[in-house]
Amino acid sequence: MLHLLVFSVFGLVCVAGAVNLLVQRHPINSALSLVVVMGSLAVEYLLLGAEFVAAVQVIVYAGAIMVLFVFVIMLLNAGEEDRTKGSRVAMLFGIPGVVIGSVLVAWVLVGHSGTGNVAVGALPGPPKVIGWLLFHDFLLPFEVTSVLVLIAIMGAVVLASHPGSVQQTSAQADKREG
Amino acid sequence: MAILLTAVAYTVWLERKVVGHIQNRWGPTRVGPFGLLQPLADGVKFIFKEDLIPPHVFKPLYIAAPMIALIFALTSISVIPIGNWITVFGIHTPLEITDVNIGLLIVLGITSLGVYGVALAGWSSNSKYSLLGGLRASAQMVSYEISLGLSLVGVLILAGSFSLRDIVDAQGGTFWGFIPRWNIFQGQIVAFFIYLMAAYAETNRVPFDLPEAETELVAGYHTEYSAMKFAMFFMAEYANMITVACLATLLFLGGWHGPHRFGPPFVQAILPVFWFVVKVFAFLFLYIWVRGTLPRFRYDQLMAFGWKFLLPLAIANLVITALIVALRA
Amino acid sequence: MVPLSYYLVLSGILFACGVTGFLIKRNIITIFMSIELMLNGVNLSFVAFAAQWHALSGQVFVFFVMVVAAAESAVGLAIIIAVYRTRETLNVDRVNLLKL
Amino acid sequence: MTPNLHLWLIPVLPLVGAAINGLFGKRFSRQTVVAIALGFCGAAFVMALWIAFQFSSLGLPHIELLASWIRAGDFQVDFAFYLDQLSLVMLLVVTGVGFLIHIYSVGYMWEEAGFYRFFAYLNLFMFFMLTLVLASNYLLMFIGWEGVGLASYLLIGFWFTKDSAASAGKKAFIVNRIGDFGFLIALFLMIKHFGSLNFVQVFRIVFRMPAEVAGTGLLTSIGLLLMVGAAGKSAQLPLYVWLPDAMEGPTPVSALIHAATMVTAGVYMVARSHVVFDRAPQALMVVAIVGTLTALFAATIGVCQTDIKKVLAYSTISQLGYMFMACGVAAYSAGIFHLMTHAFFKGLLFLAAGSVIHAVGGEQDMRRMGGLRHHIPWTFWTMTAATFAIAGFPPFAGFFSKDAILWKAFSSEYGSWVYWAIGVFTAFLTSFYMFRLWFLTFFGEYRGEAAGHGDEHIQVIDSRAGAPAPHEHGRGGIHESPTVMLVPLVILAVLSFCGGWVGSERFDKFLSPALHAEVTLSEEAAAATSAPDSKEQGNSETLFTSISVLAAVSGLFLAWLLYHRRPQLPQEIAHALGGFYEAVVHKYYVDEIYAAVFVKPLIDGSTRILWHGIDRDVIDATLDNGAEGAREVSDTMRHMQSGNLRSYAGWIAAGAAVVIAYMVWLGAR
Repeated sequence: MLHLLVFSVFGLVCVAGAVNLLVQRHPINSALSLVVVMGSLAVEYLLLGAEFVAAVQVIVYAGAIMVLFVFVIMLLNAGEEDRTKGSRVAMLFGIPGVVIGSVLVAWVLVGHSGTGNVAVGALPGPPKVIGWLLFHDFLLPFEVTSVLVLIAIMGAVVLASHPGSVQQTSAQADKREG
Repeated sequence: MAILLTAVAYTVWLERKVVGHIQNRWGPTRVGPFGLLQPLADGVKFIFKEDLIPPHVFKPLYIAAPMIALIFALTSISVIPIGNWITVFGIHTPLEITDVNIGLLIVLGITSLGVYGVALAGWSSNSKYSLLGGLRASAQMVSYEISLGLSLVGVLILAGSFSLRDIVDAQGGTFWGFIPRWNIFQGQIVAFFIYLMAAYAETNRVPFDLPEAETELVAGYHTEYSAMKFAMFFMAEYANMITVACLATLLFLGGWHGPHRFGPPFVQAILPVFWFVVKVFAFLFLYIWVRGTLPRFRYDQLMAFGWKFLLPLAIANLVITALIVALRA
Repeated sequence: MVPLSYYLVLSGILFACGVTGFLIKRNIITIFMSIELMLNGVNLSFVAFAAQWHALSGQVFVFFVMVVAAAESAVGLAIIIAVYRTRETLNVDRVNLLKL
Repeated sequence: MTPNLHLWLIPVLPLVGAAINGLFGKRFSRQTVVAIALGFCGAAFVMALWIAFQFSSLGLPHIELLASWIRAGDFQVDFAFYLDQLSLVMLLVVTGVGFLIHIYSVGYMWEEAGFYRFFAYLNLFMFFMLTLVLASNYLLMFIGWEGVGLASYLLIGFWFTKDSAASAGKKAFIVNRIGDFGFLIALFLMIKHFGSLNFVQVFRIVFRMPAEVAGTGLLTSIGLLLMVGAAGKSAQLPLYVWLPDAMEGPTPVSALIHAATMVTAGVYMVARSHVVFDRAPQALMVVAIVGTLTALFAATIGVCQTDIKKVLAYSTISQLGYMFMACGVAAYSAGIFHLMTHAFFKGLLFLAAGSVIHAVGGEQDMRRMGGLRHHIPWTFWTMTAATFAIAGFPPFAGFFSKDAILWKAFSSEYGSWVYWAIGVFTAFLTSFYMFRLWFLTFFGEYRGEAAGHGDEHIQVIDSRAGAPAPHEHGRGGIHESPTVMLVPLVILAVLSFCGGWVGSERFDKFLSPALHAEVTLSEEAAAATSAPDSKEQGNSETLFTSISVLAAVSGLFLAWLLYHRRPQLPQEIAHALGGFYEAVVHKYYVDEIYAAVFVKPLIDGSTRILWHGIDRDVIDATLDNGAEGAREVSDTMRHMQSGNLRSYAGWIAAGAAVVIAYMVWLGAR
């Protein structure tokens, strides 16, 4: 029963974080709520026995990507998000639509795939196997992703470091260079 | 926890003494014999100081930031095994708080989270200096984290497992009698140096302590913090230092493996711990020593060094060790 | 023992939140975050199925998703910076002119 | 072997003349142009005469191969010339009369602009006519046929600045084309069934075929189609409308084309392919009927025409009707004989009319003439000779040839008394309107204004739509034409006087080798006519000739009575006849009917159906609508590209939802 308990706790934390992301006005808050979501997800992975994934999740996602986000938010010093009046239609259709949709999906999932139960740590653990898989069965995708990352890096560098393409206020200049 | 905190305090003391001596001045001497009580005094001072919060600061994060930093710093210690199995009063416990078979990963994860503390602090204190400081610190930490991680991989390849305990066990025994089979001697010297530098950068220490460089950015991200919050940052920093030191000893200096066993069984049990402490102390001393002597890196030099030199070196090292392991196996 | 469907429901919810965020939010960065959220939701389902069928390949997929997410966010953020530099704003509605 | 007569020289000479005049005429002076034109035409005439002298020594159908033209499998057509009695006669007529008209038109067209152009066209016309006459196969004949049509178009429309002349030329050409269409189909049938177009092969095949007495077989259809071609070219009943309008052209043109040569082509073609017609009695009967009806019909219209040239035009049509009637009753030789004599006196009539018009300064309306016999005596006497000839008074040529036709119409195996009766009545009408013309122009007092001094000319000319009509040199009042015009008139008068003496029998014998040599049937007919009832045929023949002479005299008397004694009588008759008279005056409204029946619907049909209906509504519509549709679709799509990121996001989400739904549906299925 411990698993169920832990699962539901962190599940709720996840959902709360996600909702918070939506509700929050200031991006920094939503960023942090996202970090919380990722943390709880890491725990979920642990529950599912995928330690390595959890660790990587934490390191890569929470550690690197979210830092990037926070970094950018800080860099751009984005202000509060101005609350615009949501259009009637969106409200009217949006919310009920989402609710119905999720309920439907949930019902379908719970109803149909109630088969497998997941044992904790049932996964053939050691990351060595994952490493093996990574470099044998999935070598090609691995290489492709590495190329992708390379491109991404180059893209990021070119885009971000393009100095003075546009006349900018002095304040930004020093801030950006910091 | 208690041990760690006192250790932190006395590292501070040690540092001030050593830096003082380096600059041929005495360290703190007045409070207690050889200034031993100085850290206590500082602690008290911090506690009693007025804890003011500057206006239109992003309140929630402003307060949370130091906490985050400290929390992550302390949790990373939990995974580090200090000693070998000891049987104390019949309890056969491994000398570590928890034994997780992906210890190293967890440590890495937590150190990467540590960045948040610094970043948020810088940003939430709503001043240009702190913002810049925070930006620089986080940028630095993020970029060096990679090389840190890569340098550790070398060791992993040798040990073959994430669990710190296994890594240390792998370093037992000696080469031809007298050279201990520490990773540092198993071809990991280069990795050790990379680790060393990355560690300094991670903890914003000396050569890389640009963020809190007094001269330029007025103590960087924790300029606006005072008293207790500042203390937290301070402690977080030193805690990180200790963690890193422990890691170094575990991974490179063979953990609790001493040259040879002597003394009675009781002493025998304590001996690994003793060795471990000695190594950690040595590493810390190295820290402080470097702090006292090396000049500070300019920011772009720092970043360039991090990306253009350290990272390729780490990758090269990784490749070489992989080759060695593959060839030997 | 936690039935698989719970995980799927959770990932479904996460995904839904991601989508709504993607649609509602004004700030580009927040939109980016909701994308990350969606990806995480997907990751969860990946791992859940991997666990159920004891196939490690599920996890490997998660790595690939992460790599892609990382690359995507790197480039995206760079773009955001460029956009900010030229448009002075992050509000999506005002960023609709191709030419300045 | 028969000596090589270089037949090809005859048509080529006028062609060379036409080429020189046509290409370099602009730079030559008028004298040189005349010299070239007359020289080449004269040379052709001399060649024809030279061949005529040798003719007796020649083998019968003398064929000269010049060059091979089409060689497609077994079908072969080549440039070859065919000379026999029939083509010799035609040759002489064409070159002779043609040459005289050349001389005449020198005087007539002297002041005209485009002098060289006129003579170039004339020579061109001669070339085509000669090729037509000398051709040894139908295709070469067809070339001549078309060429003659072209030349007539060019000549009729000589004063192309006058739109009436231009449209007349167009009308002539189009109507001819319709006729040629029939002719062409006949050619195709021949190619299909006989495999060749050469006269020799075709006649040999047809000769062996049985006569199609009952039903319309191949030969009848070919015959009928040839008849259509001939009707188009020789202005027979259905397709005669172009001839009266062709009077727009200069008078020598009318003389040459509408009297002597072109119109006779049809008769020549029917005579030439007599073998076909002999085997197709129905076709022959049709020819006869068409001939007689045309004769009668044209004669009635001719009676109340006021324009001198129009009267002559209708008389030509009716005389041609006679010729076709002759051919229709298988009396080809009579037809050709009449053709020859007709060429003489009709050519003379036209030229005389030309000199009359020339004299009165371009005036063509008979009502404005009168009493010209003192002013232009030469023209008067030559005109009188021609009028008596055409009317059919005994000593003149017309009597002999017309009488022969009438006799053959009655006596011939195919003929019947109906043809004879109509023929006689038409003869009466012919002499009536000819003498009416004669009295109106030459007797009574002068009704025209030209009597005064020159200014009327100008006024007259202006009245005629100000076009640069042939401004006769208005020196002084009515004057005799220059000698260069009178000489041909005199020659033609002599010919039309003694042309008939050849006599139909001798002419018949002369032509028989060409026309009857292989024809068994017509031989019996000839034999029958000449042999058994020669005695009884003798007195019945004299009876018939006396009747026709009586018709001619009564025609003269009536004309004298109406137009000379009591000039006001015609008006009363006109009122009495009322509606009928109106109809006749307006040429039975044939032109209007044609316009309404054929031209208008064609034009309307093409505009409404082809142009509006298909072109605009169908083709353009599809394209425009296509483009419109594309534009609309793209327009709606454009709104999607609003730049609003969140709408993009919305679209993406919607798309994803659709895909997911599809997947689920797929899965669930």
